[in-house]
Amino acid sequence: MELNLLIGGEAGQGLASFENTLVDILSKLRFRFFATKNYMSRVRGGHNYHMFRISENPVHALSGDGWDIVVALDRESEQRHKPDLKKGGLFISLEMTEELNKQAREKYGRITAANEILSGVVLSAMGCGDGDIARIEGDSLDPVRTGFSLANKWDVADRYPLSTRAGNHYRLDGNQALAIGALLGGCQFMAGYPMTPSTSIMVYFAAAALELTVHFEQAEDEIAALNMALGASYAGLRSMVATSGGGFALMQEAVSLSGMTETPVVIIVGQRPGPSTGLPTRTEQADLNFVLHAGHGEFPRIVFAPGSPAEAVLLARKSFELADRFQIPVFILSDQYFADSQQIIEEPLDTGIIAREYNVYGSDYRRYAITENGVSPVTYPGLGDALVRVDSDEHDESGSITEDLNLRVRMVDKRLAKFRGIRDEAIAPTPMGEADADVFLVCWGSNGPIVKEAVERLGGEGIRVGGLHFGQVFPLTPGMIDRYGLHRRKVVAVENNATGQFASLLKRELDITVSGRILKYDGTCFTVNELCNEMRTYFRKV
Amino acid sequence: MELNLLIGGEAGQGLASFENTLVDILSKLRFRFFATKNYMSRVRGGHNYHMFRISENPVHALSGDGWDIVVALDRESEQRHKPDLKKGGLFISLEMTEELNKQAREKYGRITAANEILSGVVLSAMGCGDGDIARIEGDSLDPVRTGFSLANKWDVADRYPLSTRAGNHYRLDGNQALAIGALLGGCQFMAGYPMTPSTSIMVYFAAAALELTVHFEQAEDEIAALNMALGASYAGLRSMVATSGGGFALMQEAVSLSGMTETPVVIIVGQRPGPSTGLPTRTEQADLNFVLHAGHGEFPRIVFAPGSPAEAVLLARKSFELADRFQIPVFILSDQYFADSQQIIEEPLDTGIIAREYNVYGSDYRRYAITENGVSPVTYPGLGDALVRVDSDEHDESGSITEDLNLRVRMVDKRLAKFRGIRDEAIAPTPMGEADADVFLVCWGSNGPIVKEAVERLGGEGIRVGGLHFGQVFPLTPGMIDRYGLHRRKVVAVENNATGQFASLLKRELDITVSGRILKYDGTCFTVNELCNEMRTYFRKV
Amino acid sequence: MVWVGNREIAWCPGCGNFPIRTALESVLKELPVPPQKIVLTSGIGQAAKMPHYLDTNFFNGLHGRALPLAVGIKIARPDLTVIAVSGDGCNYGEGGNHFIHTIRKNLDLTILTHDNKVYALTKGQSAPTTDRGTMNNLDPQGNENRPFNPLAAAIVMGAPFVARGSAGDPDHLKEVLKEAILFKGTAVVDIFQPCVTFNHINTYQWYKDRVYRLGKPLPDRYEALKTAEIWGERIPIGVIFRDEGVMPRQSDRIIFREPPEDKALGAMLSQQHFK
Amino acid sequence: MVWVGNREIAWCPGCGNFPIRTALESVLKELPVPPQKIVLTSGIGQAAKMPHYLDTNFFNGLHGRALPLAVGIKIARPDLTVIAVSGDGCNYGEGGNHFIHTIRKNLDLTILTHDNKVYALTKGQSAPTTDRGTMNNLDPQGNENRPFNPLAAAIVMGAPFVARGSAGDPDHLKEVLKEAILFKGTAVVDIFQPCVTFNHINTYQWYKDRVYRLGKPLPDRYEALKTAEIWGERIPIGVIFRDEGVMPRQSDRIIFREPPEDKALGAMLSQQHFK
Ligand SMILES: Cc1ncc(C[n+]2csc(CCOP(=O)(O)OP(=O)(O)O)c2C)c(N)n1
Ligand SMILES: Cc1ncc(C[n+]2csc(CCOP(=O)(O)OP(=O)(O)O)c2C)c(N)n1
Ligand code: SF4
Ligand code: SF4
Ligand SMILES: [Mg+2]
Ligand SMILES: [Mg+2]
Repeated sequence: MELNLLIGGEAGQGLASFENTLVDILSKLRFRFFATKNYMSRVRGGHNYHMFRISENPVHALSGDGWDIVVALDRESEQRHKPDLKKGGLFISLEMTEELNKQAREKYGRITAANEILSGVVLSAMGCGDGDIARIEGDSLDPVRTGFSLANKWDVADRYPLSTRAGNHYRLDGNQALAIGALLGGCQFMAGYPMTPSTSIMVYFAAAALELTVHFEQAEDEIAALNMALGASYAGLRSMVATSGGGFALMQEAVSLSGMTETPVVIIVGQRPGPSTGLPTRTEQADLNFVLHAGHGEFPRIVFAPGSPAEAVLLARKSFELADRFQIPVFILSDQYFADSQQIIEEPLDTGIIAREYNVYGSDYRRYAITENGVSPVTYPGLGDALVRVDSDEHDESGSITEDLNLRVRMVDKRLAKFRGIRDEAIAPTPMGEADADVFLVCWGSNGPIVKEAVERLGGEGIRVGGLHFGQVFPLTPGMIDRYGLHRRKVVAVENNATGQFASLLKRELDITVSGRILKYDGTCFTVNELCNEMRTYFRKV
Repeated sequence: MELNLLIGGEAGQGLASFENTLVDILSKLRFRFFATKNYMSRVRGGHNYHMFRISENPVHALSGDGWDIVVALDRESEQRHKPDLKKGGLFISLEMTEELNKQAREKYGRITAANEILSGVVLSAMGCGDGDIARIEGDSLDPVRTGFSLANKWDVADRYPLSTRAGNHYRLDGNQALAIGALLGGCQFMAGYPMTPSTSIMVYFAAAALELTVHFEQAEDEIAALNMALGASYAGLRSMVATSGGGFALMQEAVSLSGMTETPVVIIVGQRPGPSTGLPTRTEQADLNFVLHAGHGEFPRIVFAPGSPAEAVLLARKSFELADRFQIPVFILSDQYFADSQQIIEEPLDTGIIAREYNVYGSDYRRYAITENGVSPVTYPGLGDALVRVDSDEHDESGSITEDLNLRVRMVDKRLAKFRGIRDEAIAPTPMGEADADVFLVCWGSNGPIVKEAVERLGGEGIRVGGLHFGQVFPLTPGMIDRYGLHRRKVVAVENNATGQFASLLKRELDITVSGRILKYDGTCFTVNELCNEMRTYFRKV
Repeated sequence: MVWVGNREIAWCPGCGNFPIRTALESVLKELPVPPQKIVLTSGIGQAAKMPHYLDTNFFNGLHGRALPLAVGIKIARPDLTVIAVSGDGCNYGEGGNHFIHTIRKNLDLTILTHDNKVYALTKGQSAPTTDRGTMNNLDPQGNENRPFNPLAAAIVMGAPFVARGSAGDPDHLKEVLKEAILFKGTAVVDIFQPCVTFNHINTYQWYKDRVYRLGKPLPDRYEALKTAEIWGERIPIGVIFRDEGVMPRQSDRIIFREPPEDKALGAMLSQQHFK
Repeated sequence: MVWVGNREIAWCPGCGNFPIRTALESVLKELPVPPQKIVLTSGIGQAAKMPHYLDTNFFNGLHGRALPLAVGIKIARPDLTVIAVSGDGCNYGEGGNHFIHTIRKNLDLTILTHDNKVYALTKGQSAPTTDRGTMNNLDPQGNENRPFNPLAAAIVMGAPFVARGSAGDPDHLKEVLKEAILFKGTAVVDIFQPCVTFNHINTYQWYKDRVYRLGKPLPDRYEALKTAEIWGERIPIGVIFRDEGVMPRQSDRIIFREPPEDKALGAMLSQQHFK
């Protein structure tokens, strides 16, 4: 049993507050839910809507099967979303929400109580009664009860009874997960310039700086942001930046600087539809190629693309470890859909903080000592007698500019040698569905959980499909996939872009021919239903 | 018969003036030559050397077979280059050049006469006598004759007699060729920020602005440079920028802006060894991937990589035509070796200037009218009643911001539809050597002429190899190569980088497996001899 | 949704951008050039949406890059009236380098900045003009940077026309805008713009309590500088500095639709041509 | 090749960078901190090679980006003495946005600029400080931009310490550098540096004929500004402005080698944790 809810209205009508209120109550009551939103690039007006899926089973995607409840705070929402109401679903009209607002004002003297009342309606629909809401405190309690009565009045009480609930869990949106992963990874410095959809990572980090020994610095532009992060990393702190395509475009030169100076840094790129300013508040996965090839010249890198908050915590944490281990830039590809989706995490999180090592060297220290695996011993200014000399020009082992062309070759080889170690560390993709199916869906980043559920749903219908979600998109090694025999199967890529960038990467890196591409580039995420339909069509055609 | 000459010394010792003097005389006398240089990133001191190949046959690469004459202006040059002197070759020592300088000062009262005296030595070695030098004028004539006597004294006169000469020809270095191509392509606006190896394109353009109705603007940074060029293009002028990897890194966001606003522009990227500052005055081809994927989001582009000055003139000219035809950014990949190599062009150049069209529209004009081929009618501010409204956000046909997601999809499709027309226009690679050989060398950009000569030399030795030089590196279409049956042959890529970027592109785009990669990344170009050796080894191994 | 005439405008009701738009619209109508000869450039932000709400040509480009677009357009087309308009984050923050160097170029351009002392479109962070101590989501302990004074910076960079307007005094603003656009040379105007959603300090009322109109522009640069830096109980608006003595460059050389002649290029090429 | 001690230095013989290097070297030796506690950052250009010729830590980064590197380092490590040193093209041209905004941050940093009024490493183009009318390969008709005055800009941005030195007066330069580095707050020093290869106007002799030492710094900002703009027959060097009143931020908060505690992060996380 599950309940799918949509609430739509204008920016400034309090949709985000409602989301916060509802998910807060749901979390406290240990309901399983997934919530995401679709909003315009403006502060007031326009048309925004927030979507909730509350379920007995763990849910990590939009089902796309229609809405059980639609709340319309304006006419446009009614026009757009009422048609998607399921048969027998509840439509909460403008008039009904006005009644609700009236009660909020009259009974509780604050309009925000409407959020709790509406939450009460939803809870009642889910089968909650007075006994269930013990965990809700203080002010909210009574308005929630008012919601219960309204649900009775609107005849929706107990319509979607959800009996099982989660245990001990976290509730996170994608950006919180990334910020937490970074903090667990020992990140102590972040510089940034606001940009949707990554601003909230900065907000979280800036808030963390009030409590923890970390620092957030607002930079004058993205060029400065990454250079500051490199400065801080050089000086001794694990460091990161977060931005989106346009801001990342400005960081390219410093990406290359990180590669040349072997200064570790973690770079989060929250994708949104481009090119250029594009659709600033929507979602897309069209910057894969841009990130894979960011910065001029050749140097090693790792690119992650987590699919769930739990994976985001894990990979963000790991990014700092690997950035330091190999002295490279590590990239995390996110997107607006991922950033703005809240859900609960039931798997245990490893919440131990890892930290940088501080080795001390003598006056004969050479920052770029050539080693077998390409990694030189590292230290930081002011520890011991070592001087730490790093250079963006080609350099000798001590960090001095060189134009010795033989040394140049050895330095290129040294830097690229790290790829060997990096490839050994590669994180295998997550398998889904039937391991021996003839058709395999491949995806990366935020599509992971959507594809997973689609594969399972199709399996339930007797359509045998396998799937692979790549949380690491670069490098791709044969070892990551050899057990799946992809060369013998039909591979279908699922991507939120118009050209199938990951499909092309599979060709280039692993010589895998992708025979089908399911692409979406209207600025919204896939739903499970949509994907299943695409696959059914695919099977009809094959 | 040919003569290979190297002159080495410190920066500031007048090596560049000598090169200019010699090639000027050679050009006037219609000798065929190729000249290139290898220099350090400093204004004084260090070790630089200039190389000349003067031949009866057309020459467009360094042979690598050793030097007939080595001139050492300092001890370091003697140590480094004397070992490569051919048996029986002439070594002009520091002491000998001092004698030469003395004569210049004493006989002609100016040290620069030394350049002409030394040129006289070289000319005499090539078999020139008084009768041949009628085309040399004024001041230079007598010092050249002094050189003749010195050649006699040093017993080098007539040692490398070159009988055939070129006819009517041009003498150009790579950057001049690009600048001339741009002017012929109707380019009227260039903005730039100095950066080796592309600065001289700006210098040429700035000089042209004294005579022609074109403008060069020095920008405060590369971000400004490309935005200015886009502004000028929007306002009505064909426009360009030129830079190198680090500067191009700063242009990424504006590249994406060009893609989104469909504002034509031509971008020249002169490659040098990276990452980051790297080796600023040396050569490399490691920015192919960076240029192919420059800018966030998805939009069409063309990437050219000319191999010879004649091809550079042609492709630069064509770039402006195609940028306008498809309203896209067009990229030209050059490198330091290409930029700084002077040679003569014997094929006729099409020197007709092409220009933009200026259509006039009425007040119902829509800049982004959706058409079958993706190209909208274009006009410029102030022509007729049309208002020209362009926008970096996703927009409707009239250029207004839109968040209509259906329209978004149509606009993406419109932009990407241009790829069809672009692919139809694709310029086929230039074939070399044996069309039915089992082994094919593939190359792009400045390696073209080197590979060509190597293929021919190997052919002369009975080693059957074919070759393809790609002057257009993106897009790659099956039609460009289908006549060569590359899928059935062993393909070997020749590239000046450490990873074989073009080889990977061939895999991704055309599913061609490259079985061998001959890569060089020490900052210098290949020589014909070096390539032949690599190929001989390859054949021994196969 | 806010409608002005048949235009839907994506600003919040009550935003200071509305009076600025109205003032600019009426100035553009009064200019001696048709709208086809006017180009607005802008960056990204709330203010940067302005061109969409006026009937002229425009190039709505990148965050921070309204000025180099304007420079390219003006050099290509001296016949066009070119106005760059964006927010304080756009023109002084991300685009700060262009602000200082564009002024040095001395072209006949107008640079308008809606100064709401906040990054509004991204929901409330500190801008370069934000006062010290201001708190927001990225500055939970209060902004630590000294505020950027755009007028003082413009004067020091050599701008011949430097002025300040206020959305709260639209009649005066209109005069200032008109004078700026008609001025032959680089004209810099900073405009106080209340952001009713994110800036709860510098409100209409706050400005009303402080702002006073200046009389004649100050002829002396140092007096102008001092005036530009007056801040607190009383804040001057108006034309702070105006220097007639400077002729803008490049107003005469026309290259648009004058492609280089084959002959002229041939003469250049002949230096590389050996027969 | 020029050798200083056993160091090969890639500058032209006679370059103004040599006396600056000597002055800086002796100041660094006299500082009350060991070289391990000093970090130099630089960009790309002739001046930017400086750190290679001194015995300290350094981060020789990107053209134009010496300052954000320095900011990151100083915030991470308030215990280090951080000095950014680069050319005029680097700090005022490509890096102009960082110049104006770094000053606003009010950190305890020193910003040194070798002002040779030319892009030397790329062989002679106009820099922001190049005089109008100067001709070179990219300005064959003479530079049309108004020169950038770095001292005036620094004062307007609120720098508490603003000075000018000259390679032609190394003793004085040494004093200025020492005072700047010891100053607690952002210290900006522009240093006249003859480029014997590409700048044939602003030569040692040219400066010798014009430069005079200032006495005490000027306490009044507007007097300082006026002094900063004196140019022509007489050109002042020395500390032009010095404001003791401003405390730099961030000198106390140590986070280096103080990783967040599991417990503290756990407390934050518990807000997201539901049991
Ligand atoms: C390169 C880049 N960085 C960041 C952004 C995100 N962004 C959009 S508007 C804006 C700030 C807007 O502030 P301002 O220019 O003052 O305009 P306002 O919204 O206040 O009118 C930012 C940071 C962007 N679009 N591009
Ligand atoms: C992004 C970028 N653009 C351009 C260059 C090329 N470049 C190197 S040094 C330099 C100018 C140097 O001038 P300045 O900073 O004044 O130093 P100087 O050589 O005069 O000491 C330029 C433009 C570069 N390295 N990086
Ligand atoms: S957020 Fe502020 S600046 Fe933006 S439209 Fe609303 S009131 Fe105006
Ligand atoms: S070119 Fe000029 S700045 Fe560079 S080292 Fe030579 S004299 Fe010094
Ligand atoms: Mg603002
Ligand atoms: Mg300089």
